[in-house]
Amino acid sequence: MADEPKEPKPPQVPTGDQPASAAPPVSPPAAKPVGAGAPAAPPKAAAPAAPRPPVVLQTPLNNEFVTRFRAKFGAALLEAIEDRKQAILTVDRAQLVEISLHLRDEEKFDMLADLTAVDWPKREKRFDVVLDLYSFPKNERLRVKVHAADGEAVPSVVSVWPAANWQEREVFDMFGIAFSGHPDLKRILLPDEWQGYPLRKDYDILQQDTAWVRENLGIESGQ
Amino acid sequence: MSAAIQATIEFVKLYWAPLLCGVVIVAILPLIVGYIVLVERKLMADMQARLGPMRVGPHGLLQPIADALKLLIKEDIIPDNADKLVFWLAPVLSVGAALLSLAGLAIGPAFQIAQDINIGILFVVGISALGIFGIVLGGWASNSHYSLMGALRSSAQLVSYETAAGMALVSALLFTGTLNIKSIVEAQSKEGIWYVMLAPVAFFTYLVASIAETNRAPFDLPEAESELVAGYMTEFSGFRWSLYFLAEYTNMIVVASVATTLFLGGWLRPFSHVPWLNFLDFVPTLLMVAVGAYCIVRVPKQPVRVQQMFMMAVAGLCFVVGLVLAVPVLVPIAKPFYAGIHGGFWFIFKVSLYIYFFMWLRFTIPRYRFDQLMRLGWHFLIPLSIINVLLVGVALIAGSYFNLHGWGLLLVTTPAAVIALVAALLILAAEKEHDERQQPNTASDFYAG
Amino acid sequence: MLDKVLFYFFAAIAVASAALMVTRRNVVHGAIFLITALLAIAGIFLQLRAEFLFIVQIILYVGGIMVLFVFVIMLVNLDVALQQIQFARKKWVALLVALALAGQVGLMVWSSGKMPGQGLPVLTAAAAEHLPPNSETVAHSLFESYLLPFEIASVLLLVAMIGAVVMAKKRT
Amino acid sequence: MLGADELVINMGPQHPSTHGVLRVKLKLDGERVIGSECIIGYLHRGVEKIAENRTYQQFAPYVDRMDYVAAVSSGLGYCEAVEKLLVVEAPPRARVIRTILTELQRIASHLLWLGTHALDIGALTPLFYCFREREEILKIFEKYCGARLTTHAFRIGGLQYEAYDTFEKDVERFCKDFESRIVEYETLLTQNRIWIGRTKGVGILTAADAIAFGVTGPVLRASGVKWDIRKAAPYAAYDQYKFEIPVGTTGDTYDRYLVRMEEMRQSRLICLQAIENIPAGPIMAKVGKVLKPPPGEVYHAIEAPKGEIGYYIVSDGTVMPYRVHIRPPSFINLQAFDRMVRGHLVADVVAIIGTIDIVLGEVDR
Repeated sequence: MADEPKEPKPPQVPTGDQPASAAPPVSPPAAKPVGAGAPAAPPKAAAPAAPRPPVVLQTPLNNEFVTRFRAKFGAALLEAIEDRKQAILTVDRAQLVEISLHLRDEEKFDMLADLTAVDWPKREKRFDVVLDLYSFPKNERLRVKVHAADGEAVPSVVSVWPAANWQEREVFDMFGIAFSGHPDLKRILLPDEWQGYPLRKDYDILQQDTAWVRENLGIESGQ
Repeated sequence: MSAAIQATIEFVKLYWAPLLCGVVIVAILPLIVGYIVLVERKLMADMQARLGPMRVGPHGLLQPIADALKLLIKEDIIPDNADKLVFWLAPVLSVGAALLSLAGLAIGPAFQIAQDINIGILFVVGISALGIFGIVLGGWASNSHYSLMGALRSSAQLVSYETAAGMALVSALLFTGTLNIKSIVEAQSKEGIWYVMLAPVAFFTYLVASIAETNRAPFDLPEAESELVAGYMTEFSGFRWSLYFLAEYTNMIVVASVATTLFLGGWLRPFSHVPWLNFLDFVPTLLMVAVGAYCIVRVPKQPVRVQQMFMMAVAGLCFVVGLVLAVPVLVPIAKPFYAGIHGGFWFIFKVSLYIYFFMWLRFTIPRYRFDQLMRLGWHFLIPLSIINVLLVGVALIAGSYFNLHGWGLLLVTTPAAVIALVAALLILAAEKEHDERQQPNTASDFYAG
Repeated sequence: MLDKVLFYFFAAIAVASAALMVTRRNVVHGAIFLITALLAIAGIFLQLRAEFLFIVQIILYVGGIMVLFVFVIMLVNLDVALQQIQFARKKWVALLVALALAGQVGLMVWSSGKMPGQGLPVLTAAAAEHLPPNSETVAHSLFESYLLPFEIASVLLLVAMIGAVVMAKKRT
Repeated sequence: MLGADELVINMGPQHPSTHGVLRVKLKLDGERVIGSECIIGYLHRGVEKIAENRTYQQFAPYVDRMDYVAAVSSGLGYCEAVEKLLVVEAPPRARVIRTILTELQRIASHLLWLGTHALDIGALTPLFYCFREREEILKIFEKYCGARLTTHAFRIGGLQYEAYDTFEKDVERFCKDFESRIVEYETLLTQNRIWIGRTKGVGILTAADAIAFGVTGPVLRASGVKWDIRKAAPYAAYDQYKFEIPVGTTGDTYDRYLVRMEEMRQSRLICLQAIENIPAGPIMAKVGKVLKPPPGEVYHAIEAPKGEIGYYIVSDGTVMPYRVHIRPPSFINLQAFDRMVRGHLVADVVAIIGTIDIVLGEVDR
């Protein structure tokens, strides 16, 4: 899986052998995208058995919420799209904490469901740090992304959502992304002395810290 | 030199019977304990919808022997930083105290190792309390936090509950006026009523305290496996571990025997002084015959020939015991053996019931937390037992004023028990109120559905 | 004969373990030897046909006080205690006092029977069967002859106990 | 050794009641806990890295190995997430059968929790009663797909196996029996003074704390937040069935116990409703042999027995996922452990570990 990863962002036509009868849209949506019903989602694969129509899965997101958000943060909002009816905001790394506070307090995204990262080694800023937010009062989900280059620290959101604590540690553990302001940033799943960051794309699946294994487990890693 | 030999011979001449008894008890006690464990496992299995040990011998009947062998040949592990001397001494102390305290017990009028020692019951209680040192020192010597915490819990628990148990014993001893075990049972025979009827609250207190003293569930905190791994036994393995186990079960036998002697009429048959109930003498025989018959019925169900033979043998044993129990009742010549044989039967029967109750509790209820255990001891059992001693004393004075005996004593002791019961309820209510005041109100209506 | 053997047996254990108790550096070992000494003394009581004293010795001293001792000892950090020098000072004072005590006891033993009215009383042993049951005897003297002192002593102990509880509570 | 000052004690990774290889460093003052740290990772297998080197179908069995006591639920989450990525939907019949199996799995998982939790608190017997019923569920799984624990029951796009002949009858019989069995457990525990003493007021987690820590599932609901993905964003066939979401009030261990007991009852009701009317039709949507989802990403969460299990899958249009991230409920819920355990006694620690209901396979992945 080392071949060139493509950017998922620009809306494009799927090239896989998408089944023709994928007609019914995913129903019911797991969570409404923010302000569903906005000018998103053009008709998808309407005609069954017809020669594969162009399916646009990623569309720009432009609704009330985004307008509000843009009014508040302006240039900090780098991109707002909708992918498979799930809202995704890409924001400026520097302002992540303020944005998070705003989202938590004003927009009521009170739970951080998930925090992870994706590695795009070909890109200039290779990491996406992905936050999945959920709002109990609105029953909506929102994905927030920031870009970070190797070695760049991402502001920690532990002060906003304590739930981020272990998840940021895990991202640090697996990708080597530092989180500035994290109370206790150290490895969580791997041993403290482990060398390397396994979920980076340039870390092969067979690769491991053989020195550590030999020293601590007393065995040859066998790889 | 010849004087010394002379003295030894003299000594042996005088004391051969108790010596022999002692040797026999020490020799067969591990076996008895092994079978108590088997019975416990079988009962537990029955209550938990499973079979229990089934592999070694028919219905797992040889399991204890296999277990004992396994424990004997296991590697003896002593932790590196352990205090070797104390580590070695601790289990021996535990088991020694437990075995020694057996000496004071009387199983029937004929069998007692320490003949007529006039502090009988005190001897048993006092010596068995020494077993605590085995636990405390063992926990300390292991040099492990879990062990030490187990040991600390254990000593705190034992000291607390000893008081309650002692007070309960005092309530019963007020009736007898003697500490001698035989005299206690004889007093119950003379009164024609067991002290469990006269001092029910004391019996209850003793029951609870004795469970705590033997570290059995729900008070098995010193060895609470889910918290402290195995408490003071964590670092012990193999034979040392089995010594602790032996001590624990021997202690169960001891407390059950004390309770039987003091509260349940020792070796007396139920209603032993009522002539028209003499047919109860056939109950032991019938019981044994019934067990034997059940075994016979089960024989065809056994898969292997050896197991069938074994089952037959067990049935035969039951019949023989039944016969032995029947002879003193039926044959006039054998009458002199009646007290010994039937006394032994009833004593063992009552002790078994008491131990069965222990086991039943263990399978049924969860474990107390340490603070709850201490509170139960200090805030409930000890006050209750002290109040009960006072009430029983008053009842006894009233009884002697009205010249009441036997069942008549119930007239004064029942009100005393009722008052004690009310006191218990009051204590519990006060505790509950205290709890509720302590409980912080943490309910939050944030996002409440 | 048997009595003598038993006596010397227990006495030897008592003396030896008392000496070991003082000389051990390890506090827990010291406690174990103290327990042994107390048990040996209990054995001597039993050999003297004083069962009640025997059991009281065991229940109170061994089963009660020593359990608390060991309990407290285990809470103490032993490594720290081991590093502290325990027998350094006042060695000579102690030796002097010990010698004086030994001399006094020796004098008493040596003078027994020599001076009338002094020294060890010479007891005549009663046959074991004729001894009155001694728990009853103790009870009679405690609750009949010396009831008032007994009660006063119990009240005193109660006061001490409550005082200890109050003092301990204040600190936390 | 036990000085007046604090004592650090290590619970695990080898300990009878840390439910696996969890290691907890406890800072104690006497027996009172004044601080704790969970050390995890002993069971880390690099599931997310493996995912990037397997095709979508090949990876499906791996998710069963995370929460191995609720493999069906994890599998459902993964399959639905990939279906969403492919923009396909499983046929109605498959959805209903999925619902039934997932609810049975929820009961099985809760039963295992109940048994071990009760065992931690010292009640020996409920464990065996729970396993007796769990066995019935596992038998149904076995008859359905041949496996009992790591079932791999579903496929992307639907099901591989048709429900076997007596499937409905088996489920119905189980549900009928199970009603009285829950009463049996409750008789042993719910009103038991010791049980109440050990669980009431222990490990309180307020609703605000629960949300802040991202806690989900029964733990969140016991804190008084009425939220369940089955209702909030229905998946499989949950929108067709009536059921209640039990909530607690104080968020203590006892409430979590009650919530899970009630959840088992509700799951039973869902199963009964579902088997009444299993629609006919195909069980597999048309998804070719080679799955190449269009580029893009999707986050799909379902309500697993332990909480929200989410799959964040990024596709680059090839046969292997570009990135799979799993949001494991146990992992996130375990974060609240420190908050719950402070000020309690050592004995409560095991009660609290038990009540969070963690599976280390899922915590460590």
